[in-house]
Amino acid sequence: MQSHESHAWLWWIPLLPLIGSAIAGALHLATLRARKSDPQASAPASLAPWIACGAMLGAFVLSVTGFLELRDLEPSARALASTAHDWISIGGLDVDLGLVLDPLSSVMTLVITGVGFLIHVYASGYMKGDRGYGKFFAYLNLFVFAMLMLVLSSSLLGVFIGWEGVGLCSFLLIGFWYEKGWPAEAAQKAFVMNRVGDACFLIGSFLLIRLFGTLDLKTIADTVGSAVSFTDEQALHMSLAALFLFGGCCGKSAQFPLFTWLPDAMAGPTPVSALIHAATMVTSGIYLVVRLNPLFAASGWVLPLIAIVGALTALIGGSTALVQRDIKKVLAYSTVSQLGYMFLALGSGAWAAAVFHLVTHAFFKALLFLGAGSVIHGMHGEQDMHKLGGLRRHMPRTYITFLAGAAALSGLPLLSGFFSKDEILAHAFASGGLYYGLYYGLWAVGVITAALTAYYTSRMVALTFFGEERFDHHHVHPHESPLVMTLPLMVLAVLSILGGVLGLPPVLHVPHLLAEWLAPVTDAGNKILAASHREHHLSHTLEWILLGLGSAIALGFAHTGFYAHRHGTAQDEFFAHKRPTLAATLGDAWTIDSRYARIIVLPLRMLSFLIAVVVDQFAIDGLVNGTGRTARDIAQYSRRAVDGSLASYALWMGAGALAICALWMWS
Amino acid sequence: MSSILFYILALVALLGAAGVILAKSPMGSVISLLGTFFALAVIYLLAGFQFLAAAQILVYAGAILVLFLFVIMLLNLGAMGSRFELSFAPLQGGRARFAGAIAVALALVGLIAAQRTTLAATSAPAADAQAIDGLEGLALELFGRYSLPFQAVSVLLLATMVAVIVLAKRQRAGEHGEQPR
Amino acid sequence: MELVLLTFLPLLGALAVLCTPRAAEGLQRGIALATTLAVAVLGVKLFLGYDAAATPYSFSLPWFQLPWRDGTPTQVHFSLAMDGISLLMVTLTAVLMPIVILSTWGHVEKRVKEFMVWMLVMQTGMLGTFLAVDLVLFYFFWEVSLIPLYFLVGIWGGEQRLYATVKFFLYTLAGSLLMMVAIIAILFDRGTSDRGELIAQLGQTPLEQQLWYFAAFALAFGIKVPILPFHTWLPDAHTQAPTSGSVVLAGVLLKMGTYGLLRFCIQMLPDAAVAAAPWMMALGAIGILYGALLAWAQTDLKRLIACSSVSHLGYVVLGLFALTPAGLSGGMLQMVNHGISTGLLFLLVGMLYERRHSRALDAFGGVATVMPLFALFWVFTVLSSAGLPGLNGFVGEYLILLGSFQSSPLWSVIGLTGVIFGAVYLLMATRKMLFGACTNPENQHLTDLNAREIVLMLPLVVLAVWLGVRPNDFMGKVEPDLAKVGRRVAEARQSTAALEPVTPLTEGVAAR
Amino acid sequence: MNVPTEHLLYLSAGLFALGVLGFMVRRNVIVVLMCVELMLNAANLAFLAASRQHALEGKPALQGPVFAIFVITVAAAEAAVGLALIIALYRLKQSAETDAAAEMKG
Repeated sequence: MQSHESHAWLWWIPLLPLIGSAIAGALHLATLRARKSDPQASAPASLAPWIACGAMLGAFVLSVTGFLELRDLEPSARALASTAHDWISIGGLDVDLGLVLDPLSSVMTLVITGVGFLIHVYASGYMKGDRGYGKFFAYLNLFVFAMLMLVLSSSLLGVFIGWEGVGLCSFLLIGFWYEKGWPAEAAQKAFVMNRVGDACFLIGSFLLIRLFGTLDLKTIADTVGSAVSFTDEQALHMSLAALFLFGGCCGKSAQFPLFTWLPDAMAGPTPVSALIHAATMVTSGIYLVVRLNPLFAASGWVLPLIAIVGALTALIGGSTALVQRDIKKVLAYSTVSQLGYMFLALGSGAWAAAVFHLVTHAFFKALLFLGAGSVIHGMHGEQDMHKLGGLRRHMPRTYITFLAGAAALSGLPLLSGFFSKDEILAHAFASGGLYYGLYYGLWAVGVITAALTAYYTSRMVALTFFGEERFDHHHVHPHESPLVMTLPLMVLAVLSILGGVLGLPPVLHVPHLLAEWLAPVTDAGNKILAASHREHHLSHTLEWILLGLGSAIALGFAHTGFYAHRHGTAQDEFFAHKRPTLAATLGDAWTIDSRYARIIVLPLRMLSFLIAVVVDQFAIDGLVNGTGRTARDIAQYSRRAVDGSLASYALWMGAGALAICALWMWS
Repeated sequence: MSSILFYILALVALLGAAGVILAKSPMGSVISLLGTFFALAVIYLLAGFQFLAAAQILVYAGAILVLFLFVIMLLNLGAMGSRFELSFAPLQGGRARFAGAIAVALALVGLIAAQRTTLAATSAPAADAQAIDGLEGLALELFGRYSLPFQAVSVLLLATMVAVIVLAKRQRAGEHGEQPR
Repeated sequence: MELVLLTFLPLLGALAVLCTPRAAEGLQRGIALATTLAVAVLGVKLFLGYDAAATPYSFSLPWFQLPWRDGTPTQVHFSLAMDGISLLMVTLTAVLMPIVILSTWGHVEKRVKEFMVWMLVMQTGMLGTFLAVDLVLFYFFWEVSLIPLYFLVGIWGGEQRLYATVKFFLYTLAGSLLMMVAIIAILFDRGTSDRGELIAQLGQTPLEQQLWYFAAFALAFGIKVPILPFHTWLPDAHTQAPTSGSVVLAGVLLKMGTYGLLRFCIQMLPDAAVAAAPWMMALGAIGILYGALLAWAQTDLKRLIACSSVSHLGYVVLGLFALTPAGLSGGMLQMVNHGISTGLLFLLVGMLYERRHSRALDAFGGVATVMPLFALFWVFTVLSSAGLPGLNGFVGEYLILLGSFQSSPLWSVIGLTGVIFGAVYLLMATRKMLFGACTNPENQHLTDLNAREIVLMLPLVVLAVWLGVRPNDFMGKVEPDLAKVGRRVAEARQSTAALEPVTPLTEGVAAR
Repeated sequence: MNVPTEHLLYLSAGLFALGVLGFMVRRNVIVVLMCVELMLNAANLAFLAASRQHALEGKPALQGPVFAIFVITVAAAEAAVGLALIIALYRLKQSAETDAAAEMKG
């Protein structure tokens, strides 16, 4: 039922950013010599942003045309496949690299290229004057290429190319200002943690090959979807494969065990944080789970596990953001928390809800990051909220757009965040009965985190834009960012406000646009969930109650948070003074990162030292040199026996004769 | 009757051998060696090896021992009996015991080996009167099958003569003043 | 006939260099470069002209006779042949050598004449080893390639070069002597030393005897690969070797070990290989982890790369002894990949050493600000070596891990952790060296890469990307022969029920 | 004489043992040479004993005496060279002690 003629033009979507990145890189290298002598003389390099933005715009336009073309097709046949190039056909492994644009990937491409384009425009203003101007845009475009490959690939290995590609680009971009030293460490930490996730991803792919013999995502989804029953060995393999793939998602989407790299990733420039660590890369985990939703649905105990991990991460992120002083750290932990929400949605089988929250989150979180960026840009690099304050007068446009984003994030009614977050909570509540009320607990955690979200968002807004100005005036003159930066902010603000229209709750008797659009992809998973009687419906009254509860919490906690911090940092000092230990643990993300360092990294370093010095140098090498030395010692000893006296020679001869006779006797 | 004679002669030979070792001066040991050779010659005779008994007397006793005598006389070692007291003293205790042990062990090995050779019980030897090594048999053997070793031995003797002459010649050069290094 | 030309052309070059006057260094370098380029062109022509279906290139000449049982003499042939398995390695050797010779412009000043002669003789030895069909001839070329490196490291090496080179030489020699014993035993047991016949005949020898041959060959090649306990010579040899010596050592000589494992231990003694597979896979997997942890604790840059070679070749061993089609092809591909990425790493370290005369990691810092081009090439090579998809390392690594997963998931997972540690130590070195502020005054005015150095590395970079994006162009020609080996091993696996793989699931799921 | 061959071999063993003892213990080179002669004689005796045994069993084997002859010639040659060396040694060292010639130290 797939449309048979191939759409080679699909390849242009990822190729445009790749070409853009190549040209920008070439420009940067070309001006290498020039810039060595005079750092500012990077005239040709200033072309780089135009090329990069052009490439992004091209990709966006192509994505939109793809979306429109898909819309014309009737739902069941909505898939534009491109000719598949035969990548690997070695040793019994046949992997061909093709691109498939289906409802899910078209949503993702639209988000990536759309938000990406805005961020590129913003970055051309933000990064002006930086020594690595061309290099920055080369990396950014390379990232978008990798992300598009990840989203559009037809086979799991194609996804993996994108998977590690984005890991590489995040490494390059986090460590962009490597002269400062600590960004390089943050970059290495991010790359290694992603690698841990990727290792799990690989194991998952091996299991899939063993189960299905192929890595083509479509065949896997169809086979599982259409299967009547599985032997228990196959069920075990499927749940293991699902678990390991989820391990990969944890690494990439910063979920509970592997999330500590995201806050450190703030070492990179702000547009990078906006694009990579809010809108696109971190969502690849969710994309993968939704893409293989039949597999996850059919793998029994993995879904609740995902829900638990999601809820736990949400709680950790939310609680840590409360006490952060650095504005970007607040947003980073908020991202971790919102991703936790998405995985909670996936865990309760609400694939469309997760994608919906993904889209809205991309809008308002990108907006918040860019807003924070423009604040930092205005304040010449100052990020500590305790040294900001009262900026609403100096940066009106940034203030208003930031406010819109914050409102969406904290879930104030009628905004996009409200609809997407409450849909997730509704689904979690609906499947509450399963696993003896596990989901009720998760729903409760979700509600608490929603409250925390509202609180820290309003605290951030209050500390940054209200209260007295806590920076010394003669050094720092806050100024509004140029139009090229604030324009994208406005566009994103509009999207954050109107984003909710994509998925209005059923109680309003309006079609849930996104759910219908994604139906062809998520049907198989929902059917399996329904088959194992995990389908769930909410009565209208219950929905109204939930909606009311959600808006009440959002408004209430936003209000208290704002008023507590309206005047300045008094509330923070008070909290730190009254509960120092709690403040400290919360500040350090429940000390998970320091525990990792102590429990995992330190012993491994000692082990490597032990191996390098003790085992390798001393034992094995010692053995090798030892044989050399013993040979020399034997020679030394036997030399002494030859001392020139005939008599002793005679003795040795006699002994020799005797030995020979004895030997002869016994042989 | 002749077997008793054999045992006596065996005893003489052993004593002679012991004498060689224990004699204070080389002269003493030469003489006791002579005794051993004579005892052995007679034993060969009794065993039926007339030619070899003669050879034993002629070559061993006659030639080699005389050579020893010449050397002892030439270097007049005999007179320095007193100096040789020290030399007679066997090597330090430890070594001597070790040497003794080796000698005893070798003797034992010899005995066991002799035991082990499965020789048929010798009934009364019929008549070992006529010689086993009759000349024509011996000559056939020596110049027939063993002609090659025979030639080899002749070469050996030639080499020995050359060696001895060379060693001796160096002596004379020595006398002309420059020390032979 | 081209094979003889290919093998002995370097020798002719060596003779030509010998005839040049001692002082004419330029001429000597020119001749050496010309010869190696000619060999490279011939190698590539043979590679392109190679057609798996047609009979592979071969050349055979009776060499000498050895008395065998009851008078009939065994005939040892001087026979060369290039089939799928040796195709890639011969081409890699041919292509790598001109790059190595070109790199000597920077760092070999004294006694250029001997250096070039030894290099060319070594190339003959290497090519001969990969092409030799006859066991005795294989051993002959094995030694010919070993001796020049002794001089290369011994004369042009670093500070404790004597210790390193003697250790390396004796270590490898000890192993190869044992192999000679095995070759002689086979020769007199089977009456022929031609590999083709032996592959057919050795099946009948009792398993116990096969295991003894396997042990001897595995030890000799294990030392060369190096497999875990026998690796201590590699870090010393690499740190003391001159740059070009290191590149050749890492690029080709280590692969003679793995090639030998594939050719003699697996293809010729399949039953023994099946019996010993679990142990070898264990050594391979632990080797990966061990090498990675070893590299993480190093402070000397070259030593770090040498330890990374131990880890990477652990992959190859893991792949080969998985005895599954994916494992064998992955192992074969990873041999070439390792040659390229580690070759590049050593070239880069060499360039850094020429400028700064120090290999200690902490002597550098913030080099990227001063030498951006170097940083670009370094990060590219690190990624290729760490196995980033899209570059050459990934395809080989994925196939190996997949292949080993099919035969024993435990070792595959342990090998997989090597992927993580692989990134750790390479990135640690990159961070310490490239990133951070350029505080050390000596680093401030390091000159960036010049044209020669970039041209030197371009072919390897192009190969790395080409292997990553289109591996089929290379492996297509190798697949048929590896499939033959795979089938042969599968039969052996059926017959010796000693080790049956995890029963594969019914392909696909109970369809509707 | 109807002496069983073993006894002859015992005698030969005894002589040989004494010869070895003297060879090892005595410090005077000449005596050492004599002990060597003694050992050779012991060997001769053993040869002849064996030859006698074969003759008694009715099939005379003449290898014994032939070997004995060769042993004698070799002994003669050896004695000659030995004594020549002793003379040379004496010229050099004025002593026939075995310990005198110790330059060949390892």
